[in-house]
Amino acid sequence: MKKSPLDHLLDWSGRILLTLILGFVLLPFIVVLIASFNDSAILSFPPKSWSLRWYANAIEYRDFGKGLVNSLKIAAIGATFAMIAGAGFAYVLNRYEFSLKTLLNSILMSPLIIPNFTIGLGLLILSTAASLPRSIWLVIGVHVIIVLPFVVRSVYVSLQNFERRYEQAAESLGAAPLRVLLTITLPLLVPGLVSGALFAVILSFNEFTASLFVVNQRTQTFPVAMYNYVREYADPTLAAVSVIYVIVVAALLLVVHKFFRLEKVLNVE
Amino acid sequence: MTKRPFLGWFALPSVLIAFGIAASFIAIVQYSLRAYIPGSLDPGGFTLENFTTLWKAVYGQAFVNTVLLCFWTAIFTLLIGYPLAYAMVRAKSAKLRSAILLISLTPLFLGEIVRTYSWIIVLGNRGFVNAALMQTGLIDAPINFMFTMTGVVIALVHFTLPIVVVMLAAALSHIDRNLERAATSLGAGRVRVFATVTLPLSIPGIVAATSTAFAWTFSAFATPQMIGGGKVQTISTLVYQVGFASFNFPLAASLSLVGLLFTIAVLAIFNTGIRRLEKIGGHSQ
Amino acid sequence: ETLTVSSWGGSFRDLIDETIAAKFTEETGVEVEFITGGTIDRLNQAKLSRDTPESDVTFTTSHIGWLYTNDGLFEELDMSKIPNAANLVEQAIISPSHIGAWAYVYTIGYLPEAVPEGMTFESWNDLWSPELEGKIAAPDFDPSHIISVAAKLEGYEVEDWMQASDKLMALKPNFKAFYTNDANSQQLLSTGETPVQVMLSMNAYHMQSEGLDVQIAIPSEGAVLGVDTMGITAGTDKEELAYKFLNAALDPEVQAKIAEIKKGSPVVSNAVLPDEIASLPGIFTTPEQWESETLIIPHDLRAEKTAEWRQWFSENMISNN
Amino acid sequence: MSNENSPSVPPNTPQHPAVQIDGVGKSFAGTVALEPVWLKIRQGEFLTLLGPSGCGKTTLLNLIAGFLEADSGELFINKDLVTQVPPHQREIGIVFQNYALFPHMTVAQNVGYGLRTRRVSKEETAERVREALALVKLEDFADRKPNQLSGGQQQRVALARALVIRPKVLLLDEPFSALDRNLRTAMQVELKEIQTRLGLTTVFVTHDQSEALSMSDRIAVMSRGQIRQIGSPTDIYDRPQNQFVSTFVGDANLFTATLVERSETTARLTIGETALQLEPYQTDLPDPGPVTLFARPEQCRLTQAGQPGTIPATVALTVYQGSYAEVHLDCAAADNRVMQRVPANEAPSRGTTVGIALPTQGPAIYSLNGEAQ
Amino acid sequence: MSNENSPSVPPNTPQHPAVQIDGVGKSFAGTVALEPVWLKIRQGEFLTLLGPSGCGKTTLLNLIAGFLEADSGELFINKDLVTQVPPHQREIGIVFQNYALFPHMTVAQNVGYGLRTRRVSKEETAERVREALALVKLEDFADRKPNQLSGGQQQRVALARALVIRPKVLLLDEPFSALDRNLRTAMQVELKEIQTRLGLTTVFVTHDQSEALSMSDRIAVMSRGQIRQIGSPTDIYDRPQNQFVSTFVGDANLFTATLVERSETTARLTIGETALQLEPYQTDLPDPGPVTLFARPEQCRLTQAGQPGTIPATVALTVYQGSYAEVHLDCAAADNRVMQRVPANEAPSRGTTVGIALPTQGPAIYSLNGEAQ
Ligand SMILES: Nc1ncnc2c1ncn2[C@@H]1O[C@H](COP(=O)(O)OP(=O)(O)OP(=O)(O)O)[C@@H](O)[C@H]1O
Ligand SMILES: Nc1ncnc2c1ncn2[C@@H]1O[C@H](COP(=O)(O)OP(=O)(O)OP(=O)(O)O)[C@@H](O)[C@H]1O
Ligand SMILES: [Mg+2]
Ligand SMILES: [Mg+2]
Repeated sequence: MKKSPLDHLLDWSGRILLTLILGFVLLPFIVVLIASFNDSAILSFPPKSWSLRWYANAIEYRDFGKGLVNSLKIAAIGATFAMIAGAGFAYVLNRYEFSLKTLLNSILMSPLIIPNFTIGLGLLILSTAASLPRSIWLVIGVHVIIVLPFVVRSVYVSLQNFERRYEQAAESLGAAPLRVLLTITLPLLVPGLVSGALFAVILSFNEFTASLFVVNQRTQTFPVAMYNYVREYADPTLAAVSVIYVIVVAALLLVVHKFFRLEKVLNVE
Repeated sequence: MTKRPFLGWFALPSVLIAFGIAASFIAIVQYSLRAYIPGSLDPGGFTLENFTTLWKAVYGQAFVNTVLLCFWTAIFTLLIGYPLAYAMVRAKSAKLRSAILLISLTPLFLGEIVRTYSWIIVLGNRGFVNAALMQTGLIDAPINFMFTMTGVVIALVHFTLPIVVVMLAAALSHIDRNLERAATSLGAGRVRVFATVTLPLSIPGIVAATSTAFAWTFSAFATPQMIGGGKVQTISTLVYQVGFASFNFPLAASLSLVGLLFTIAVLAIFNTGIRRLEKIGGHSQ
Repeated sequence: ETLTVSSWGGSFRDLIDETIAAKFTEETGVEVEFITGGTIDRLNQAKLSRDTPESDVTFTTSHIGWLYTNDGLFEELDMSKIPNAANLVEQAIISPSHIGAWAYVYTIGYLPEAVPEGMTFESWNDLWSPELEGKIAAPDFDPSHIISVAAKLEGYEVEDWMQASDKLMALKPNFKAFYTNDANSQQLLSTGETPVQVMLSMNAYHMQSEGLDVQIAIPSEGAVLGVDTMGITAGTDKEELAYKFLNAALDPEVQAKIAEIKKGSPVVSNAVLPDEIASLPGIFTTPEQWESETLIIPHDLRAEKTAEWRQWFSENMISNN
Repeated sequence: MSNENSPSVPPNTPQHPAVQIDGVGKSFAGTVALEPVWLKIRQGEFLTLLGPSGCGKTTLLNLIAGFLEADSGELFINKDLVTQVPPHQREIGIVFQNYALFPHMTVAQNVGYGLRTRRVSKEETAERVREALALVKLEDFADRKPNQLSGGQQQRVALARALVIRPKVLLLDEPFSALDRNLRTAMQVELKEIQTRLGLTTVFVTHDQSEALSMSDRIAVMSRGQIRQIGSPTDIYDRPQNQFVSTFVGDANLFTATLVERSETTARLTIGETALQLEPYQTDLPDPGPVTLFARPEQCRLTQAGQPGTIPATVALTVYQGSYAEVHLDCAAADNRVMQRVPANEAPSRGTTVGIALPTQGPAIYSLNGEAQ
Repeated sequence: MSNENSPSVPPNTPQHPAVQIDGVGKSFAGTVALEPVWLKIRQGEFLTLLGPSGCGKTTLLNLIAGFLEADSGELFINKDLVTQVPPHQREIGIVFQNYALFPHMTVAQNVGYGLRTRRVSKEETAERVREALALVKLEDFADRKPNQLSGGQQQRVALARALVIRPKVLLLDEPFSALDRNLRTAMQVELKEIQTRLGLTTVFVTHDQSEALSMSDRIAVMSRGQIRQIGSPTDIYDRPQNQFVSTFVGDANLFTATLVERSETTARLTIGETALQLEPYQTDLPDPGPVTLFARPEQCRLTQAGQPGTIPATVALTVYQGSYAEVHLDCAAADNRVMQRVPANEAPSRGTTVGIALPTQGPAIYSLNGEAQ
């Protein structure tokens, strides 16, 4: 189509704007990539000499290793709990009317607007008041509370799009409710469950603010370990960690994209 | 007929969690009404003193800072996020669409620390931006981003951008393309189509995205803490400081409580205002 | 079997690990495990877990050590079980329950090329120079240094610091930031964000070793002395090992190594330092140096006043209104 | 497919009704979806529920299946009271409009599902699945997933899945409405053949009158939650009992008339200027006075204008339909336009005045406005 | 609605084509959606694009509207080359299947939108909006929002919105497919009346043959991205040029035959044992050999079995359709079942053997398998 000068102007300014915005999004990661190879602990652009020493340091630093293990443990257990509770609640929410449903729903969804630091502080006070130790279970509890709304949301959305006829067909074929649940409902909800689990794991793995309130030295999560590192050392080790982190997350998303198509998972098409 | 199979079993775990949430909330309310005994972790008797303490300038300033941060962050995130979402939904090539999606999404899953740290390196006095500007001779003294509102807002915009983009893209992608085509066939050019059709129909998405951006910014801790460096105090940094530097949990609790009520109030005002706006603007089906 | 040591994280933990703990493990075969955290955080943590202590040995600052002591969180020390303590300098014997592990100063560190030509900080008064507007940083966690300096410059005792509050307020325009931890301090310096800092000498040396051209000035009024101390956690069931650990810390060779790595001052008089280390500002090897180059705030006073100072400081100096 | 006179009931069928519905009704949140209904469905009968959207067809079907709980009334399947029996114990087969094949199972697994729930042995399951697939001519598709099948094939799998459990009643909810015209006709024929062969009691829901007329033993015409008429296809088409049925099934020409006199079998009436004597099929004629006269287009004839005994009309437009043309006529005596079909090349041109000759036997007379819809 | 012989062209219309399509084609990512097409649409003509789903109808419409960019070819509207002109300058009106009314504007704002973009004065806009709404009989709905209107009303607003800008061409993409049968018929009549009155050049997309036959001046039958035949409704129905068109539009009886001899106008052929002499409408007959013979059901007749010159067949089933019955016949000489319509009460019963009498004039002869679909 022939374009008017205005169209050309729009096209070009659109392209430039898009490039600038994408640049803004990517800039920190590019800069961090460069910084991570800087041989000196002191920042300078462009770096005067290059080395991999910060990568070595990142891998050797004990707190990162421990934090990583903790975070993986917490994310795995927390996401499992959140999936069980969240999927069950989404089902109940979608299928039944019962008293206090609205109240229960607003309480469980409230972490979406309650700031994470408030949640962390609340549970810290609660556990102190109950003289419970600051164990890993406390951290897991906080994470479950925080990721639960996301799980409920994704499962609920797929339940809403779920074709009740499948269940009715199964019932008419003689399947009792539990059998319907296990052979029809659950298998068909897999995409929703996967996206719920993905959110739960990733959000839990990244959760920082609330965790900061409830962890101690032993239960330190990976993000808290990174935060402490920045507070204690002024060197680019964290840049190296960040680079590794970005690469892993991007790779993970690419894999998910390959199998599930992110556009679909996020409902943006 | 079993009318509600599984109700009990499926609801049980979430009921327990709801009890946990409610209990911690009650704990906060309770603590906010207790006196602080210096050097002790157990709170004293009931008092309203914590709330009067909050009238002090430091805390007031933190509230003002937080609101300003939320406000500017929301505005800039929208301004930057809308074009990005639009491009993500409307780009002609599927590859470009996927690329934009992936680029916008990756930061969402990086967490606060990695992103904030990265911005420190970008914005510092010897950071990338200043180094680049000085080397090209555009400036001769570094621009201060660190420990300023500007710096915190830049990092926070980057922090909230992905979620806003995803929400806006969801809204935009659900606008019927035929509506835009109809407008075009009626003689409207691209700008007009956007202003009279696309934009009004994406208002619900804008609303949802803005409230989410607000809640996220309000909740952000690492970014104002690390980039604000104590110069830009927000409610979240104060709560941590009051709680963990002086272990004044009652004051931290009352600060949290007021902050929470404040968030709810803002979101409520926002939603009613928007509902009115929607009534004027209509909604997409 | 392991001995649990509570200390700061980061380079201090590394320091303890490489020097004291290494020596201790070599002598006893017992491994050392750390729990780390900020000074105050660990104090509160210790209070919380008073009945079931999480650590056996605790490192803390001299004045916060007083809080541990007063709260009964430290065992009273039996000096006979620490033979090396015989050589402790007098400034490092803080209380019956906690003793110094190394010393340092808070003084002025600056980047020569980023301050007005020829400025050398002969006196703390130079910090007030209008040319330094928006160039200075100080710790936000401990305002005692600048408060005591202001009192001294105005001719008051530290107790009467309020008399010097105008002097303090006059410095406000020169502050750019308040750093929240050592790494923060190093960052602020290395990025040139604040070319002049009231800072820990050790940090400045660390930056030097990373190639930053930072100068350490010892003003004529003296640098503010700090002693990092250690004590044995009350209620520990590894008391014997804890004493062995304290003794290892005061071993002259260990002390020399600490000085070498961290450029801190040894707290025993029999440590032998190479000349180039011994001559560094902020490292004291002779009684005269301990006397003339330091500005000492009484530890107990400091412990008592810390909360008050902090609150005044954050409400009047840090907050930007 | 259907012969009005011989619904194909296999010889040895018990003579109690296959389904008996006694006053079953249902409301949703205050709005009545189904008024209480009484209905007996015979063994082996093909009964169609026909009616416009929202009239309660699916609701009635769901009540039979047990997916909904009735507000009132009782339901029997083969003499057994099932009102309280959950759906999975009712032994019914169901086929839905959108097939509802389990997308995560192969064709064979779909068809075998109902047998596995019944703990039928592996060998027997395999055997019966094979038979059922043979019945719907899909033997070769056993290992495909549903999304690898065309719409018609999916519909057949759904049918096989419902049939394999040898249900007491087969329920179908608009099973063919998603298929295109040709496939739809083919599937109608196929279903009817299988149903006849197996002698299956079947309840079929549709809003397509042609489908209902061509397949059913009996049709229940519904509107607004009520059954308005129930009878064989010819009953419904030739002898609608009320104006709703007359217009919903087939095309209806309705004239405003005045009933002058009535006897047992004949009626005298005037339409505009025209006086007529007719033999309606009804046994109970309304009282003399203003009435509506109903006749099918194929019962009427177009004549020259002004012929005695015809009703004058003007051609408003003609609509070409390929095999014939529709002539739409403006007629002072008719509520709506009157429509007649003529061979495509005989269509009179617009504006021509013509006469409409009504049949002397077979039309119906309804009391005026006795019918809302 | 349509008269084959007189497409209603207002008197003072220029005689160049309203739309001229010269070899316009379009592929998506390698798959051809539309093969290059040549087509001239006359001034004031109602042209329908008819074809099965996915045949490229919408693609062609979008190319005319300018929403898609052609891979090849050129497009003229009123003599002007518009291939490079963006859609908002082409002065076309569009009505979509799902109406595409702006949900955030009132009816009046929707209709006035195209005038505001043209900077028509406030007063004139108000006046023309009123007129347009009067045209579609919705004067009283000006202040409603679209979601307060029924489907038919929404469709009318969409029409008014497209008409008010006095477009050079009106494009409609399956505008009525979401409406129910009665409303659909009413809207068809209404659209046709307005179109004729305004003399609007109209391109109408549908896959409903009855709609196409009844409304169009000309129909372009499409399949797989190609136009298979273009002509008046009677051309298409009575004289399909190929087997695809014959079966897609109307019912077709197809017989396997052998062409023995052909002259300019007559053909001699055998169907099974029966020898026939016919006058097909085609001008170019295929070569002698195996062929397919096509005739419409209404051209054929059922006779007693064994009548000379008829093709023997057996009644497979009869389908009751109310006003008539369909008789489906198994016939050795036919590819599929042959279908004939008879009055409902004259349907022969299943298994009866009958004869099929073919018309001596009017059928078509296609070369065997010359057609895929
Ligand atoms: N779950 C429900 N909640 C509320 N109203 C309902 C529900 N199901 C059906 N209805 C209402 O009951 C009435 C009858 O619905 P039903 O589904 O039986 O109609 P239908 O005849 O099957 O229509 P269609 O041909 O559109 O499928 C409708 O007015 C419908 O809106
Ligand atoms: N944007 C597109 N990208 C890829 N393929 C497309 C696109 N649009 C259409 N097609 C393909 O082009 C072919 C023609 O599509 P088109 O929409 O023109 O069909 P249609 O005749 O309008 O069908 P329908 O009756 O279903 O609307 C189809 O095979 C379709 O899948
Ligand atoms: Mg229904
Ligand atoms: Mg289409």
